[in-house]
Amino acid sequence: MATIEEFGEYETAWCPGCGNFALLEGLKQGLAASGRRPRDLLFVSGIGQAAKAPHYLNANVFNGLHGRALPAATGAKLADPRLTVIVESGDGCCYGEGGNHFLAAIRRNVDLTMIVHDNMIYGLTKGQASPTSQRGHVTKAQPGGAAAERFDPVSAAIALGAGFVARAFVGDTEHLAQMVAEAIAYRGFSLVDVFQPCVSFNRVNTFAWYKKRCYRLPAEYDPSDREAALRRAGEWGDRIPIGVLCRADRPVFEDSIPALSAGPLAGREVDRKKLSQFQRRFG
Amino acid sequence: MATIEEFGEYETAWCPGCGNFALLEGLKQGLAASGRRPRDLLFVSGIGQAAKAPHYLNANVFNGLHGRALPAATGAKLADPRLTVIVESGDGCCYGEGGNHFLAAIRRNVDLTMIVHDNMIYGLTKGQASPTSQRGHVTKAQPGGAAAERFDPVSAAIALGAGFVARAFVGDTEHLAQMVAEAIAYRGFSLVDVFQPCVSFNRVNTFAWYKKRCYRLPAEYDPSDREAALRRAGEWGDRIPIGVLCRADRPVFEDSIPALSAGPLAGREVDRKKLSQFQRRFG
Amino acid sequence: MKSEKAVQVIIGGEAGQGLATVGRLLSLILVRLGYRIVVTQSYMSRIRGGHNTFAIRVSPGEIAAPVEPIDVLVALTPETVDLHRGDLTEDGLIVGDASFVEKRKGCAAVPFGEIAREQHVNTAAVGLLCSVLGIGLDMAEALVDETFKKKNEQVIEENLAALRGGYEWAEQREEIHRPLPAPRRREKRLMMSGNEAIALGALSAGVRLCAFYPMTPSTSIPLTLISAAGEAGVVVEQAEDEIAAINMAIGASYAGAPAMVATSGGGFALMIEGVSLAAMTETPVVVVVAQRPGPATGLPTRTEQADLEMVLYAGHGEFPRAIFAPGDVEECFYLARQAFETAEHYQGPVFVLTDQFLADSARAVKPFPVEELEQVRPGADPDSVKTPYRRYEITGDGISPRLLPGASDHLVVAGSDEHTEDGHLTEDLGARLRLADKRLRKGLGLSRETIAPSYAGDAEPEVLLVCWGSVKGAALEAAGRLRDSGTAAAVLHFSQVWPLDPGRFLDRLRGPARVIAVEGNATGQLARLIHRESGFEIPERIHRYDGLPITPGYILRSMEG
Amino acid sequence: MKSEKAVQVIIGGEAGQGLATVGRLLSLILVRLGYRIVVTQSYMSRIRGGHNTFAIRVSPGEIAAPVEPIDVLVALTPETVDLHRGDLTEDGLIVGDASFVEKRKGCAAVPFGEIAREQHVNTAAVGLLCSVLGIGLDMAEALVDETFKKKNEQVIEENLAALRGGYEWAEQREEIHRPLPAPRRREKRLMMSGNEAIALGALSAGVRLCAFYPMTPSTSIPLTLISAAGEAGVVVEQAEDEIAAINMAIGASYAGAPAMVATSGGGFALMIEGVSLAAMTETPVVVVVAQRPGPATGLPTRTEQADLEMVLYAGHGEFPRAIFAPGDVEECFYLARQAFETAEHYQGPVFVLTDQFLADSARAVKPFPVEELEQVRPGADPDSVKTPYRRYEITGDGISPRLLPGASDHLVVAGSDEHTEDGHLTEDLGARLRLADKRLRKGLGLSRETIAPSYAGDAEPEVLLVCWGSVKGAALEAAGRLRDSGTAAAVLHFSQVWPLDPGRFLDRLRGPARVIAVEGNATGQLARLIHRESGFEIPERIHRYDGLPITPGYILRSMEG
Ligand SMILES: Cc1ncc(C[n+]2csc(CCOP(=O)(O)OP(=O)(O)O)c2C)c(N)n1
Ligand SMILES: Cc1ncc(C[n+]2csc(CCOP(=O)(O)OP(=O)(O)O)c2C)c(N)n1
Ligand code: SF4
Ligand code: SF4
Ligand SMILES: [Mg+2]
Ligand SMILES: [Mg+2]
Repeated sequence: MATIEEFGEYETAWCPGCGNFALLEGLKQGLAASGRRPRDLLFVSGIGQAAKAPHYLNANVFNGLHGRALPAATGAKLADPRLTVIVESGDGCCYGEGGNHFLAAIRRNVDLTMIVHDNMIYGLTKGQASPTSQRGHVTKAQPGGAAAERFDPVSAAIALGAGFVARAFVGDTEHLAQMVAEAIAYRGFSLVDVFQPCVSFNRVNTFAWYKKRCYRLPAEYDPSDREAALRRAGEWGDRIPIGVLCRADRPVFEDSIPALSAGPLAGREVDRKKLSQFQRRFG
Repeated sequence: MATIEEFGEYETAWCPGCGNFALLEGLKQGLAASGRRPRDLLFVSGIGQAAKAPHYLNANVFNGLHGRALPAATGAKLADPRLTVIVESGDGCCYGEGGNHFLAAIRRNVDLTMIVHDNMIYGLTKGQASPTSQRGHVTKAQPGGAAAERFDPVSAAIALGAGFVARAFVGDTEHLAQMVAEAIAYRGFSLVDVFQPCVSFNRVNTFAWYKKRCYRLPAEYDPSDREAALRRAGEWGDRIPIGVLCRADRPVFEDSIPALSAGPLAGREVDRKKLSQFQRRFG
Repeated sequence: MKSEKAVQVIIGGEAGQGLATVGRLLSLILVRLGYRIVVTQSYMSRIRGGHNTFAIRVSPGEIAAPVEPIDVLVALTPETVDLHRGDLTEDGLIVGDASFVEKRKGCAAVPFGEIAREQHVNTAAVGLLCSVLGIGLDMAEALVDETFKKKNEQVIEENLAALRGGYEWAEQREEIHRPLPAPRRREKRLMMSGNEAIALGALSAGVRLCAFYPMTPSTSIPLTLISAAGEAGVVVEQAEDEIAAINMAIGASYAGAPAMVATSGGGFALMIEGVSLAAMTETPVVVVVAQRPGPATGLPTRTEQADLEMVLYAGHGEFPRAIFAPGDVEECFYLARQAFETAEHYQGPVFVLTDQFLADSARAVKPFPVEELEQVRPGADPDSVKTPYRRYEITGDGISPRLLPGASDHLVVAGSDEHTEDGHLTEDLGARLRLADKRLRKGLGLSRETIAPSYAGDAEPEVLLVCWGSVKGAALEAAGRLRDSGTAAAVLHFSQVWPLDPGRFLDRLRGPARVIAVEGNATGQLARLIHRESGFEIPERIHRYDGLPITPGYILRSMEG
Repeated sequence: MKSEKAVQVIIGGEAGQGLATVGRLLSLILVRLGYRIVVTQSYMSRIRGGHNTFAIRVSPGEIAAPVEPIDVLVALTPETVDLHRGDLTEDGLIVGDASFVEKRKGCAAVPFGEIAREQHVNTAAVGLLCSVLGIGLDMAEALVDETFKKKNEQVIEENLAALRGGYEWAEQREEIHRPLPAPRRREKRLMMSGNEAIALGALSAGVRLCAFYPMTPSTSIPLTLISAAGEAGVVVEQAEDEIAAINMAIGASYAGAPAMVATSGGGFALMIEGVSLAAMTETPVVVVVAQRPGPATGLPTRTEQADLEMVLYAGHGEFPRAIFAPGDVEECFYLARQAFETAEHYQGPVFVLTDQFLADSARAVKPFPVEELEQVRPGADPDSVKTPYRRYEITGDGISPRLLPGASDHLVVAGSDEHTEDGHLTEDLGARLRLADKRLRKGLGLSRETIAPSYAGDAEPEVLLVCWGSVKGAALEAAGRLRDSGTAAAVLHFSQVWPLDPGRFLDRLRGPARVIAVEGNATGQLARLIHRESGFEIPERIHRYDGLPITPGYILRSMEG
C-alpha cells in the first residue's frame, strides 16, 4: 500500500494551466487506491508531452520511442508478469504512430493498462492535428481543417473487442482516479482515454468545452452489453459520457502461453538437461 | 470499356487449387463490368501470395512493400486522381503489417478500392497465423493455437466509419465480380474482403468451410444502417454473410484539398509568378 | 571570408514568452535595412518555461557563422542574465526589465511596465533595440503596420505606441547605444531559414506532394510548403506515421507528382525500408533529413551531424544514391532543387541532410530567381519509347525510360521484387544480375556529376579545415580569423557528401601542414568516409556533439588543444 | 582444409513435391552413419511449382563448402534434368522416373509407379539412393520407423516397403552404383542448419523471449525456438510488425528476460529506430539478420551478403555495437551465445549477420556441450549498487549497473531522451556530453574483446582470400585446391565484422602477392570497411550477387579472370 506522497512531486516541463497536472494528480490517487507500491509499478511511455508523465512519478520507468510504448510494455509484462505495467502516452503516440500496436494489444489482451492523455492534438510538436482531432479542426499544419475523420478510441476499442474501456476527464479527478484504479484491477488489456485540455494548442477542446459536455455514466449503466456500449460511446456532441463504457471477461494472453506458467521469465534458469534432450532431436 | 480478355492471362506462381485463381477471375469480371480500361487502372499491392495478383493482370502496377500498399496507393491517387486505384493484397499485408494504414485509410477516405485476399493465414511465408486467423488456430508458429483474438476486418471497418464495406467469397465469383464493380464505382474508400481458401496452409478455413457458411445478404438488407451492419457483420459461425454490408456517403478526402481542385498534380506546371509572390513574403 | 564587424543580439527567456517573435521581427527589420544576419535558435523540448534563446548576429558585410560572444543580451527573465552574463563582450549590454536588471553600467534596466501594457512589452523591446542599434524606427513601424494589418486599427496603434515607447526610452540614454555600422548598400534581401529555403527550392523544382509526420527540426519544411500550398498547388499531407509518409511520396512520384518527405533521425529510421523500395522500383523521391542529437529521442531540439552514415547506408541491398549537405541557406535552396533533378534523372532516392542549426537559422539572402528557374518534368515522352514498353529497359547508363501510369496506353509496371525489364517479378538469376548491374550503373553517372567540395582560402594553406553541411560558415570564419592572425588557412567544404570523387579533392588534402576535419558529431563520419574513398586519413579532428552548433571560436579553441 | 573425396547428390523438383523431405531424410541417414555433409537449399518464392533443389554434398571427411558439380541428380520432374544436366560430373548419374528419364548409361530410369504407391515414391527414392551410395538400408529403416512412429503401424509398414522396393530395384543394377567411401569413424554427429544452431545457441545462452514477424530466411529461427518453447520456457511471439518485435524484445530485456529478434533486410530496416533505442536506453538485445538479395523485396528466398553496412550504421546517433558473422554452423551456435553475452555485458544491441545459404545449410556437427555451458544472467545484484541507485552511473568503462525493475526497492528508470545518470530526461548539455561519452566508451571494451579473424593455410601464402560470414567454407576449400595445385594459399575469415582491430590482421594482409576479398555482394562492403579501418586497400575483389552462394569453383574461376 502506498500513499500519494510516495509517488513523489517533481518539477515538470508542462505549460502552466495544462490538463496534464490534474491528470497526474488523478493518476497518483488511482495508484494509491490500487495498492501498488512504486517498485511494483512499471510505467512505459512513448514520446510527447504526455509521455513525459512517468518521469514525474516515483516508479520504474521505461520511456521508449514515439508510438512504441505498447510493444515495449508487452515485452516487459511477459518478461515479468509480477510487474503492474501501465502504458502512459499521448493521443498522437498511441493512436497515430502507434495505431497498429493498439489494434494488436486489444487482440492480444495482455494484462496492461493504457492511460492516454487525449488532448486531441500533437502537443510537443506544436499543435498539428492528431487522430482524435475533430474533422475540420484548424491548425497550422491543417489550415483548411483536418480532412480526416476523427478517430474515436473508445468506440474503436469497444468494437474491436477490448475487455475494459473507460473514458475520463481531468476536470473530474476523483472519477479519473477511480477509472485508473479499476483499470489496474482489471486483468487484461484496459484502456482509459483521458480528456486532457492542451491550453497551448487546442483552442477548441478546452477545459470548458469538456466540462460542459462530460457527464458520468449513470449508476444503472451496464458496461457488459457491448452493443449498448458502442451506442453510448458514440455519443459525441453536447453530451459525452465518461466512465467504464465497456467491461467483459476475456481470455488473457499470458494464460495461454505455456512458457509463462512456470513463473516470470526474468531470473529463470536454463534447464540444461532439457536443452540437451532438445538438442538430441537433431541427431 | 474493356473485355475480360483485355486484362490478360498469365502464368501464376500460385498453388494448384488455390482460391486466388477464382479471385482473379472474379476480379477481371468486375473490372470489365466497371468499364475501366487497363490504362486507367492502377493496382497497388504489397508482398505475399495475394500481392502477386496484379502481376497477372494487364494494368498499371505498383508492387510495393509488405504492408505498405495503402500509403503508396494514396500517394498515387492524390498525384493523379484520374487513375482508378485498387489496392490488392493479403490479410497479413493489409491488417497485420499494414494495420496502421488501414486505420488511416478509413479515416482519410481517399477514393480507393481495397481488395483483400483473406485466406486467414500468411501464405507466402508458409502458414503462420494472420490477424484474421481464428483464436486457437494451430500452425507451426502457433502450435498451441493463435492466442490473440481474430481481427474482423469488416466489423472493424464498419465500426471505424468506412463508407463502403463488402465481403465476398471466391466460391461465388459472380457475386465477387459484382462487389468489385460496386466498390470501384463507389467514390471514397471501399473495402472488399474476399474469402480465399489457401489449400496449402489453412486446413481449417477451406473452400468447403466457407461454402457451407457463406450466404448472400438478402435483397431487403439495408446497408445504410451502420448499427445493423455491425450486428450483421458480427455473424460468424454457422452462417457468414457476404455482400455490401455497409454503405454510406462520406466526405471524400480529395474534395477537401484545395491543391487538387485544379486537376491532377501530375503534369502540373510551376506557376513561377505565384512562386515569386510567395517568395516575397520572406522580405 | 574576411572577418566582419558584427554585433550579436541575443534574446533569452522562457518558451512562450514570445522571444522568437521579438527575434524574428528584429531580424526582418535588419534584413530590410540591408544588414546580413545569422540567426541561431536554441530552444528546449517544451512549449512553455525552460530557457530558450534567439541569437541574431548582424553585420553590414557578409557573415555566415554563429558565435558565442554577446553584445546585447535581451533578458526576458532573470535566468537569462545568469545563464549568459559570462558570454558578454567587454562592452556588452544587458537589457531587461527593471525588476531584475540592476541599474549600472552595461545594463539597461527598462521600466517596461511604464512603457507598455503587458501584451505589448515585446513590441516595446523591439523599439528599444532599434534605438540601441541605432537603426531608426521607420522600418519597425512599417513592419508593425504590415504584421497587424489583418487585425484592427487599435491593435496597430497600441503596438506602434509600445514600439515608440521603447524607442524613446532608449534614445534618451546614450550609454546603452551600440550603434551598428551603416549597411553597405541597400540591395534587396529576404529573411529565410534553411528549412524555408529547402521548401522554396522544392517548390521551384516543382514538388507536388510532401508527406510528413511532425518531427523537430524538420516540421518547418512542410509548414512552409503548407503556407504556399493553395497558390502553389502542392499537397502536403500529414501521414499516420513516417512509413506511410515515404510510401505515399513514392506512390505519388510513381504516378507523376514530384514528391518529398522531411523528417529527422528517428523518423528517417522508419523510412529506410521505403528508401530501398524507391531504389528497387527506381522511383524518384527526395528525402530531407534534418539532424538532431541521438541516439533515440536524444535532444530533440538541438543540433548534430551524426546521421550521415545512417543515410548513406540506409536500405537493404545495394544501390546508388546522392546525398547533399547544404552549408548555408542559399545551398539549401539550390540543393533542394538539385535533389529533385537528380532524383528524377537517376530515378531513385536522393537525400538532403541538414540539421537543426541550419534548419532554424535565418539569413539575409538575395531573392532566388524563381521566375527563371526550370522545374523538373517527371517521366519520359510516351511516344519516345519502344513498344512493347519496358519500364526497366537495360541501358548503358542504367537509366530506363520512365513513363507515368495512365498517361498513355503503355502500362507501367513497377516491382519491389527482382523483376524483368518489363517490371514483372522474376526469379531468373540471370535477369537478377542484369537488373542489379543496370541499377548500380547509375552510380557511375552520379559519381561523374557529383559536386566537388568547394575550396576557399589561401592557395597554399598551413591549415585546411575540412567540413560538410552546416559547419561551412563557422569553418570559413575560423579560417578568416586564422588568416587575420597570419596563418595561411583554407576550407574544403562538402555540400555533396556522396558520391565522393577523390580526384577532385585529394590534392587539396595533401599539401597543408595541418588538415583538420571539423564535424558536428563524435566519431568523424565524413573523415572516415574520405579515408575509405581516398585513402587519405585526416590527421586532426574537431568534434562537437553537445547539441550546439560549431562556431569559429569552438574551432579555434579546439585547434589550440 | 584438404580437399576431400566428396559426392554431391542433388534432388530437384517442384515446390510441394517433397524434395526437402527426401533431402532431409537422406541427410540425416548420412549424418548418422558418420558422414559430413553440406546442404544447399535453393528454392523459389512460392509454395508449389517452380523449381527447387536440395543439394547434399557428402564426404567421409570434413567439408564445408557448397559446390556445383553433381554426382547424382535425382529428378522429380523432367525440368530438373534439363536445368542441371550440364552440371553432372563425367561419371554423373541421373535418377528419375522412367516416364521421363531415358534408359541409357548414366541414367537410372526408375519405374517408381511399380515400386511404390504415389504417396510413397519419395520414400522409395530414399531407399534407392541408399543403394546407389552403397550405405545399406539399416539406418534408413530405423529412421522411417522413428519418423512415423507417431502414426500407425500401417504407415510405417507402407513406407518400409517403399524404402525396400527402391533399394532392391537399385541393388540389382550395379551400373548405377556410386558408392561412398566408408566414413572415417563413427563419432556422434547431429544434423543442424545455421538457423537451428543460432536458435540452440540462443537457448543455451538463456534467451527468454524472441519476438518476430515472419520473414524468409529468418523464420526458421523462431520456429526452432517454438519447437523447444514449452520445455525451454521461452516465449516466442509473432508480433504485429517488425517494429513491435524489436520494441517488445527491448521491453522484455529491460525487465530481465534475455531477448532477441530475427528478421531479414526489409524487416530489419523497420527495426532500426529500435536499435537506436536499445543503444540509448542501454538495453541488451540480440538482433539476427538473415540476409537475402535486395533492394526491397528482391529475391526473397536467395542468398546475399549485402546488408553489412546497413547493420553497421543502423540507428540514428552514434553508439557502439558488435556484429558477428558466423562462417559455419558451429559458429552460428557459439556466436549466438556470444551475442547474448556481449549484449548483456555492454548493454546494447548486438547483431548476428547470417544469410539464406547458411541459414538453410544443414551440416554434421558434434553435439554442443549444452550441459556445461553457462547462461547469461541479466542485471546486477541490487545489493551491490550505491544508493540512490543511478541506472546510468558514469563509469570508467562506460558500463553502468543494470538493475531489473521490481526486483528491489531501487527504481529503474530508462530513458530514450538524453538523460541524467538517474535516467530522467534532461536538456543539460553538459550531462549530454558526459552520457554520450559514457556510452561511446563502451566501444573501447568492445574493440579490445573483438574476435580476431581466423587465419588458415600457408604461413606465407601467395594468395590470401579475405572473407566473412558464410563464405568461409568456400574460401577454405578454394585455398585448399590452390595448395593442391601448388599455390601457397590461405584464408582470413572474419566471424566478427565489427569492431575491427587492424592490429590483429594487418600483417596478414601485407605479405601475399594476391590478396582477394571474396564477398557475396556487389560492392565489397567488408573490403571497404577494412580499407577505412586499416588503410589497406584489398586490390582484388570477387563478388557474387546473383542469389546463389559462393562456391570454391566460383572463386577459382573468378581468380582466373
Ligand atoms: C518516430 C518519431 N516521429 C515523430 C516524433 C516527433 N514527435 C514527438 S512528440 C510527437 C507528438 C506528440 O503528440 P501526442 O502523442 O498527442 O502527445 P502530446 O504532446 O500531445 O501530449 C511527435 C510527432 C518522434 N519523436 N518520433
Ligand atoms: C517488412 C516485411 N516483413 C515480412 C515480410 C515477409 N512476408 C512476405 S509475404 C508475408 C505474409 C503474407 O501473408 P498475406 O499478406 O496474408 O498474403 P498471402 O501470402 O497469405 O496471400 C510476409 C510476412 C516482408 N516481405 N516484408
Ligand atoms: S503543449 Fe499542451 S499538452 Fe503540452 S504541456 Fe502545454 S498545454 Fe499541456
Ligand atoms: S500458399 Fe495458399 S494462398 Fe498461397 S498460392 Fe498456395 S494455396 Fe494459394
Ligand atoms: Mg496529444
Ligand atoms: Mg493471407
